[in-house]
Amino acid sequence: MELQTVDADSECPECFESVRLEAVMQHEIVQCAGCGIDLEVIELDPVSLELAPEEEEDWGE
Amino acid sequence: MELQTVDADSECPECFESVRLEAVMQHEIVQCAGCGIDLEVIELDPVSLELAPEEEEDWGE
Amino acid sequence: MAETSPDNSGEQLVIKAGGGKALDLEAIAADVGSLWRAGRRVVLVHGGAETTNEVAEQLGHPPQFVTSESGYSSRRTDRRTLEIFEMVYCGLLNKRWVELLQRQGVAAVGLSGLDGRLFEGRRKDKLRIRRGGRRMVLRDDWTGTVEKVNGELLRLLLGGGYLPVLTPPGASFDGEAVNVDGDRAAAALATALGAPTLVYLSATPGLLADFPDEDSLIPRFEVARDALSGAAPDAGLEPLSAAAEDRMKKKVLGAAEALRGGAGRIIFADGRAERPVRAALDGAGTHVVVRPGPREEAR
Amino acid sequence: MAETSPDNSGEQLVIKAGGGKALDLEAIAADVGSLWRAGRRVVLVHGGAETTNEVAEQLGHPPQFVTSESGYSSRRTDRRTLEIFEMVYCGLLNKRWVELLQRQGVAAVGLSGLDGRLFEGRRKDKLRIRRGGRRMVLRDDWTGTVEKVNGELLRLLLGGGYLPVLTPPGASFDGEAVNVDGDRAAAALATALGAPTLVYLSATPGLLADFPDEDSLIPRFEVARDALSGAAPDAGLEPLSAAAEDRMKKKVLGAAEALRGGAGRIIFADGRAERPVRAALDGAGTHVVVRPGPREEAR
Repeated sequence: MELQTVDADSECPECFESVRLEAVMQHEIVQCAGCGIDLEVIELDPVSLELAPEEEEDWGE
Repeated sequence: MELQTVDADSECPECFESVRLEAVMQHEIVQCAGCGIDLEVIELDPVSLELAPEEEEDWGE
Repeated sequence: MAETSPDNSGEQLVIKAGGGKALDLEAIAADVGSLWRAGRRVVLVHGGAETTNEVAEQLGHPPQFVTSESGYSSRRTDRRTLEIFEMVYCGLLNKRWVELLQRQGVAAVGLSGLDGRLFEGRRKDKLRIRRGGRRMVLRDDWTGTVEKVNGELLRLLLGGGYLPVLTPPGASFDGEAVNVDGDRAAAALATALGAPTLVYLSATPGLLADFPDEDSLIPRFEVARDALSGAAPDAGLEPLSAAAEDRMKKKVLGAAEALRGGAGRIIFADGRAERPVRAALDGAGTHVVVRPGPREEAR
Repeated sequence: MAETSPDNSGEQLVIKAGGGKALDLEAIAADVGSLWRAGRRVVLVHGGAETTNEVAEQLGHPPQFVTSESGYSSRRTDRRTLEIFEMVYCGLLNKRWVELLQRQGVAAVGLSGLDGRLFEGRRKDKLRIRRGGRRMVLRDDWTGTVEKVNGELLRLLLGGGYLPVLTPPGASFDGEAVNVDGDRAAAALATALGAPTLVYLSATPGLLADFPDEDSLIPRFEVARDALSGAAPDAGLEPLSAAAEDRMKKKVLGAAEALRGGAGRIIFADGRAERPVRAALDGAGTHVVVRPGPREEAR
């Protein structure tokens, strides 16, 4: 089952600049062109964006 | 796979009377007609008999 | 309710939670957690037969049950079955219980009877069984009895403020893992710890005079201490084991053993109830108690 | 052989045995047994990745591996995977180790990091990963760090004469079971116990300068204590982690952590060898030691 992707325009929750999303998946991390912060695509329909969680030093298991 | 059974004559290891075995399986318990003791069919080909292990009070798991 | 339990929080309590999937583990863990936080020292023993059957099927090694010559049904435990048994009892379920208790703030420590030889006994590598009208000797079996309990390790953990969560298998005297009966292990445990109360939780209100009619609950059964010392394994509790259906029979044998070992009260209670342990301590279920005989000093 | 180990039997020894099926568990258990009988206090940590992959396949939930943004590969641990992980690590393998040791007469006690919160840390329920050229946030993950070790429970068991046999998972601060890295847990354990020596056994002679050429074994690597306190997780051991291939990288990070925590000697040795632990203590494998700096009092 090919994961759903979406093209959409949204708004950066940090700097409120508009954000152009192309073929993004749910939970994908995108960077805001305006302020450069990492955003997470929480929902696809309608598209919603939130600050992506911090990158943690992660050794993996 | 149907388990193999055998007819044979053997000898009781306890009282040395002959023991008639009919359609017995490996590890089957048979009783010696002579002394009444429980015997185990250890091997089928050739047939070999030994005293059957004691019956243990067994609650099962 | 026959009696309300004094909050003798110092007293040791052994709980055996059956393996049935009908039991609400979360509710039992919450109840045990509140008893533990109130200072009650508890040891929990759990089962896992039903889940083991499912996983054995999924792994292509379906469970086989054999009937022993004396009529008891038991799981055919070849080495592969023993390993699946360990994966479910010691891996999946033991850590599920420990996790549920830890999330209640309880310092739970999960161990099998093999660890530190908590449950130790004789391996019965040969079983006499009935199969299709034949009497057979079954070899390469990994089942065993529980003849010794490592009370010292349990007291070490209890003294350290931990709640031991125990599960089969046990250990043979040679240190091999062996499938042991959890109900019987719980009885031996109660004896080793001198626990006055042993609670069996399962998916039924208690011992039923007329199984499966749940209204035929036997609320109380008193037995004279010396009636317990008869030869039969269920000496003194014959009416109860007569009424009990298969799996419950083993719990009645466990009860007889625990009472012989000095326990004063065995409760068969409903593991599906709200706060099942509290309810049992407050009188719910079947209470099997020793009638203090003339020689009996106050327990 | 660089040095022969004084038979400092009083000293605490932590052994991490890798999960590879190439390891001869029986030989390692026999070796550990002889050390234990000679009075050496030992804690064993074991893995189980390879077997977990096989059982996950058989149960129709094949393992998925994700690459974290910083490039480390790790097991996607959804709840179902965590339960299969527990069945293999805590059920099958932990009890296999305990059984092998018990049959050697060793008083082994098997525990996971969840039990008594032996390994406790933060659950990382969100992971940033790379998948097919995309950066993604992975939710509902049950992995965690090891930030605290319950040294008190370990000392209780060691004092009681038991040999703890430990395995992931660990516990989150909320008491949830979390998949933790066994190599890193072993390092935290060595630090908590103040163990001077940590031995990593795996299916390779030790750290290889030119992987996979087994003749390129690095016999010894000395590091100055203050070089260890750099910012990078492998501070002081950069040449080793550069040479180490994937799984070994984590062991080098573990070594750096253990050395920072006060261990004096980390040995990467061949778990397939005859008496692998003795051989390692007698100089076999790669010995990573702290060069006593000017301020360094005698360890």
